[in-house]
Amino acid sequence: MSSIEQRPRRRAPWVFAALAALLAFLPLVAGPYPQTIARSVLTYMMLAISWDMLIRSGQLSFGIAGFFGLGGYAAAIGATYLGVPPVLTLVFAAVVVGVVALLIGAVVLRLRGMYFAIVTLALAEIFRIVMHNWSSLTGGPNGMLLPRSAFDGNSVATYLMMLVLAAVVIGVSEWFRHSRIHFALTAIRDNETVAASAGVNIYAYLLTAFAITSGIQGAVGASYAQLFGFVTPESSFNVNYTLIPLAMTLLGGMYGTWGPVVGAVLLGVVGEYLKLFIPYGHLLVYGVIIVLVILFMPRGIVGLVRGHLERSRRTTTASEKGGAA
Amino acid sequence: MTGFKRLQVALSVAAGIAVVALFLWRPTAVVYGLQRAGLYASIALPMALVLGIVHIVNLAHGEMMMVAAYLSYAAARALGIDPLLALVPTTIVMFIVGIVLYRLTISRTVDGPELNQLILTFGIAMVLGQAVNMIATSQPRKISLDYVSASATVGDVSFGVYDFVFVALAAASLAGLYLFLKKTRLGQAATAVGQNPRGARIVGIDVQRTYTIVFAISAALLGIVGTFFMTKFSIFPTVGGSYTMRSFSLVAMAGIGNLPMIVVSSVILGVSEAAIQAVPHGGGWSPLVFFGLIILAIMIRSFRGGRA
Amino acid sequence: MRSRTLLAVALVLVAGMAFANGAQEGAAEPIRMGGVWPLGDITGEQGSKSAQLAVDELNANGGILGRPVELVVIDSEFSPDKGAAAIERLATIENVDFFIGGMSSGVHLGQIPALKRYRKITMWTGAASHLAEEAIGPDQDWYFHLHPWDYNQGASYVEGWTAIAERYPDIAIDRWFLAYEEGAFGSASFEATQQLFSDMEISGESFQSAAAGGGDYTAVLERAKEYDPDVFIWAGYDADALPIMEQARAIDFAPPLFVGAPPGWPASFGESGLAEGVTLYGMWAPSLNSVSDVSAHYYQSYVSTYDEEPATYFAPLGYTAVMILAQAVEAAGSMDQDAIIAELQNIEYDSALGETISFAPSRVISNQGIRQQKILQWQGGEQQVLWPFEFATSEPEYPFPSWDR
Amino acid sequence: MKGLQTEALTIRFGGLTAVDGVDFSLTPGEIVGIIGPNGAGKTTLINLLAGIYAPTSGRVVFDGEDITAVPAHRRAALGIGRTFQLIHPLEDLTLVENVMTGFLFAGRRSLRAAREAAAALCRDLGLGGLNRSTGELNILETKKMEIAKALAVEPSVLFLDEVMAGLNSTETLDVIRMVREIAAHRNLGIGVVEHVMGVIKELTERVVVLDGGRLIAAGPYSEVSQDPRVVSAYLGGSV
Repeated sequence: MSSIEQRPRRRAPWVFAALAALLAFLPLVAGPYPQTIARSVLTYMMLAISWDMLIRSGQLSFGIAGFFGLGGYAAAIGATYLGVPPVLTLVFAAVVVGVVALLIGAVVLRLRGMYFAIVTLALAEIFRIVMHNWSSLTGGPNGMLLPRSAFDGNSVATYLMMLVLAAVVIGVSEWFRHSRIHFALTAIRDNETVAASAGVNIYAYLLTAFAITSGIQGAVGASYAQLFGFVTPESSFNVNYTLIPLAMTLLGGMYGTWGPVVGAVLLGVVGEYLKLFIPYGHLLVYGVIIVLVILFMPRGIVGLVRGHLERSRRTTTASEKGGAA
Repeated sequence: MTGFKRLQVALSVAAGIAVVALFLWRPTAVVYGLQRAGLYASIALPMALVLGIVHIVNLAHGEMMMVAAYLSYAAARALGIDPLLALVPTTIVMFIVGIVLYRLTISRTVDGPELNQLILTFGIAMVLGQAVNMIATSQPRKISLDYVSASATVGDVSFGVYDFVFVALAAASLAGLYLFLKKTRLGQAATAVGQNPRGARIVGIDVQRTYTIVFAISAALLGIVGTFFMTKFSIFPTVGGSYTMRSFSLVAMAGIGNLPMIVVSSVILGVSEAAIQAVPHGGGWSPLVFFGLIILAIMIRSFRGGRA
Repeated sequence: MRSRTLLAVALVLVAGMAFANGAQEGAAEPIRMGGVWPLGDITGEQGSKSAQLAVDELNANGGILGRPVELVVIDSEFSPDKGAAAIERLATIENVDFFIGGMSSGVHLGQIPALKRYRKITMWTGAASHLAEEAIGPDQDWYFHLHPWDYNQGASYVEGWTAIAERYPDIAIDRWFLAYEEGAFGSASFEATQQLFSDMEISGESFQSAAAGGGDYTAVLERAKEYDPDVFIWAGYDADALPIMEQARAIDFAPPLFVGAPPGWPASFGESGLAEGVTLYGMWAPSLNSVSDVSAHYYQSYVSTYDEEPATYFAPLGYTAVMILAQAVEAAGSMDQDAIIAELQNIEYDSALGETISFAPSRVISNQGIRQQKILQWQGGEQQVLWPFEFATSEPEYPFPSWDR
Repeated sequence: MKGLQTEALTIRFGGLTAVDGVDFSLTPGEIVGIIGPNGAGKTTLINLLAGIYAPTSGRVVFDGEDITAVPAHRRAALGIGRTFQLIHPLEDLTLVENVMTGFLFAGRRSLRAAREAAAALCRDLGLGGLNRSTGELNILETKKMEIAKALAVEPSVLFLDEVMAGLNSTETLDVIRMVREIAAHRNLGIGVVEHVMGVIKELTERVVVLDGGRLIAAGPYSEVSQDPRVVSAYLGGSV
C-alpha cells in the first residue's frame, strides 16, 4: 500500500520543478511588460508564502503590510543614511525587520487567534503612523526617494533579483516543510497542549517563525522600494499588501509552499488580464472571482488537486482492503 | 474569569476618571469624545453580535454600512424626502440583504477552513464597493441638512449637538440587543448557539436559521447606522473600509462576545482621541493612541486572564 | 492527475503571454497614445473620458498628419506597481508613441523608473509632489508636466491673494489658519504655505480626512476659531467639504475668508446653502465657459457625449494633454521625437483651462506647463473665477456671510 | 531520589481550589492508580505534573530536582509522559508523524532517527498502516497511538488519563496487557487514571484517592476501596 502512495509523490516534485523553472524563465524572453507583471506576482507570492509559513503554526497575522512597509523604510533609510548598497538593502531590511519582529514577538506571541491578528494589524498601523510623523528621518507624509536603485532599474536584472529572492523564500518555506519545524508548527496548530507534552518549545518555535516570516516580508518590502525607487507611508503600508497575499494563499491552498505560489500566479495574472478587457470595473469581476472560488473550492486549488488524489488513493486502498474498516 | 471582571471594572473606573479630568480641562473635548464613542459603538455593536454568535469576522461590515448609506441617499434624492425618513425602508432592505448574503454565500463556507469566511467577506466587500463605485462613481455625496449643524451654547462655548444621536443610537442598540438576547426565545437560542453550536444542535435549535437571523439583524442595524452616518458624513464607495477595521479592533479590545464592554471601549477610545486632538498639533498622533490603547488592552487582558 | 492540472495551468499562461505579444502586429498605421489613470476614481474616469473626447475630435477632423489617432487607457488602480506595469505594457506591447494621464503623486513615483527607461514624450496631468520632480531629475527633455508642482501652487496663492488684497482694500489677509489633512497632500500644502507666506502670521493644525477614515473636524475648527484668522483655509479632499461647513456652523465659526482647497468638490455641493461665499482653489470651472471659447467647446462636447458634467479639473487636463500633443505633431510635420519636443518647447496652446500653456524649466525639470491655480468662489451655486483677473467671472463676496444668514 | 514527588501541591482557578495540598509520589517500576469522582482534580493533577499548569503553591520534584518552574516541554524532555483524557490526535500529521513528535522534540533526535524510532515503537504496540491519517484509525488504534505518543518522549514516569474509556472488554484487556508489558520492559512509573475500578484493581499496586482536590486516601486498592471516606466520596458524588 505504501508503495502505491509513494510513487506519484516522488515524481511530482520533478514535474513541478521543471514547470516552475519554465514559468520562472519565461518572462526573461517575453519582454519588459511580462517581466513587470512577473515581478509584481513574485512580490505578492513571497508575501503569501511568508504568511502561510506562520499560519502553519495557527497564528493568523494581519500585519504583512506593516513589516513590508517597515522593510521598505529600512532599505530607504539604510541606503540614504548608512550608504548600504542597493542589493544589500534587502538583507539589511530582513535583519532589521527580523529583529524588530523578535522583540515584538517576545511580547505579543502569548496571544492567540483573533487577538494576535488584531494586534498585528494595530502594529502595522503604528509603524505607518511613526513613519508618517517622524519627518526628520523619513520625509514624513511625502516619503523619501532612494538615492540609487538596484541595477539602475534594468528590467531583466531586477527580475532576476526578484527571482533569486523568491527562490530563497521558497527554499526557506520548503525547509520549514521538510524539517522538524514542520512538525513543531503543525503540532502547535493542531493542539498546543499536546505539542508541549511532546517536548515542543512552543514559544521558541513561534518566535522563530514570526521573526523569519517578518524578516522575509521586510526583505520583500525592501525589494519593492528598490524596484520603484521610493517609499511613502500611504503606498508602503497599504492594506492591500496584507489582504491580497491572504486571498492568494487561500485560493491556492494553505499550509504548503505551492498553494501560495499557484494562488499568486493565478490572481496576479488574472487581475492584470481582466483590466485589459474590462477597464472600468474589472475589480468587481476580481471580487466575484474571489467569492466564487471560495464557495466552490473551499480548500484552494492545491487542496482541490490533493483531494482528488487522495480520493482516488482511498478508493484503491479500500478496494484492496475489501472494506476492513 | 473574576480577574477579567475586575479588569473590566478597573477599566471602566479609569475611563470615568479620565473623562472627568478632561472635562475640567476642556469641556468640549469630552462632548466630542462621547459623540465619537457613540459613533464607534453603534457601528461596532452589530459586528460584535455577528462575531460573538456566528463567529465570523465580517470584513464586509463597513461596506454593508456604506451600501445602507447609499440606499438612504438614493431614496432621499429620488423622493426628495429627508434621509431620516428612509430609515425604515433601508433597515428592511438591509435585513433582506443580510438574509440573502448569508444564505447565498456565508452559509456555504461553514464546512471549509475557518479563514475562508474571512476571505469570502473580503471578496464580498470588494464586490459591494466596486458595484457602488460603478453605479455612483467615486465622487463623495452628501445631502446638506440644517439640523446637522444644530448647536448648543454654554457660557461662551458653542458646540454641535447633533452627534448625540449616535450616543442614543449606541445606547438603543445595546439595550435592544440585550433585551433580544436575554428575553426572547430566539435570542436565548442565539446565545446558546454562540456558546456551543454543536450542543445547540443537539437540543434541537436550527443553527443555520439562527445564524441567518443574527446576521440579518446585524445588517438591519447597519441599515440604521448607515442612514444616520450619511446625514453627518460624506459617503463614497470606500467610506466603510476604515470602520470595518475600527469595529474589529473595538471588538477585540472589548473581548469577543462582550457587548457592554464595546461601549466602555468606545468611550475610552473616543475620549482619548478627542483629548489628544485637544492638544495643539496632537492630531497626527491620535491614530497612535487608538491602536496603542487596543494593543495595551489586549495585552493587559492576556496577562491578567491568561490564555483563553 | 496533479501534473496534468499543472500542465494545463502552464499552457493557459503561455497562451496568454503569446496572445499579449500578438497584439502588437499591425499597429504601425495610427498614432497611438497611452493613458494611465486611476479609472475607479472620478478624476481618472473623467480625465480618460476627456482624453478620448479629444481623440475622437481629432479623428473626426482627419486625425494627426492624416493618420488616425488611437488612445489606449490602462487603469493604475491607485497603485504604484500597477501604474508602472501599465507604462511597461503601453511601451512594449501597445507600442504607443506618447504617454499621457496621471493623478496621484504616489503612483507617479512608481512609474518614473519605467518612464525614464523608454524616454517617450510624456504629457503628465497629475502628480504635484516635488518629490516626483526630484525623481524625474534635470535634463529630461521628453518629460512635460502640465499640473503645477506643490510649490508652484503655493506661490500662485501668494500672488493671487496679494493681488486681491491690493485691488480690494477691505480684504484683510494678515492672519492665516490652515487646517490640513494629515496625508501627503495636506501636509505639503501646509509646509509650502508656511514657507511662502513667511512674513504673515500663520498657524495650522492637521485633521484626519474623511477619505482616510476621519471626518471629525471640530478640534481643528475650535482651534481656528480661537485663533481668529483673517483667512481660514482647509486643505483636504472632496469628502470633507460639506461636513466641514456643517461643523463650522455648529460651533459658529465664520471667518471673513473661508477657503477650501480640495482637488475636487462633491456632487451637488453648490446646491447647499452653506456653499455661498466659500472661496476655493482650482484650475477650472464651468463658469470659465464665459471667458474661454475652448472651455465652452470642451464643456459642451463633454456634456453631450457623456451626459454628465466634468466634475474635476483633471477632466479638462486630459483633453488638454491630447490636444497639445496633436498641435505639436502637426507643427513638427513628422513623428520625429526631437522635432516634436522642439515644437512642444515653443508651443503656445490656448487651453480649456483659460490660460495659454507654454513650457519652461521649473526648479528641476525642463518642461513645466501650468504654474497657477486659480482662486474661485462659490456664488449662487456655481464656482466663479476671482483671480487671475483676466479670467475673472465675478467680484469677490466679502466677508464670508455669518451663519445666521 | 528517582521518580516524581509533589509537596503540598495546590492550584486555584479563581475561587475554586482544583488541587489542594496534594502529596503524591511515583517511582519507576510501580503502577499507581489515581481515582476519585468526577471533578475530583485527577486530570488537573496530571496537568500540574506535566507542567501544563503552574501551581498556586507547593512543589514538584523530579529525580531529586525541583521542577516546579520548569515548563511543559522541558518536563517532557526530562521524561514525564502523559496521554490525554479527551483524545487529541494531531490531525494534520499521519499516525507515524504523531508518534515521531516526542522523539523529535523531547528526544532531540534527527528526523530520520525519530521516524525509525516511531515506526519501531508502533510495531511494538501492534500498530500498522503508519502513513494513515489519524482520521482513518479505529478507536483502539487511536488509544494505542496516544500511548505511543506518550512513550515517544522516552519517559521514566507516564500518566495514562482514562485510556480505556470507550473500549470494549476485549480491547480493554488488550490495552491492560500492553500497559503491563510497558511497565515491565521499560521500568516506568505509571500513573493510571481510570473510572473502571476493575482496571484499577487489575493493574495497580497502590492507589491514591482524590476528592474535591484533596488526597483523601492512599494504599492498596483492596484497602482503599473499603475506606468509608472513599465510599462516601463516590456516593456523595453520585447523589
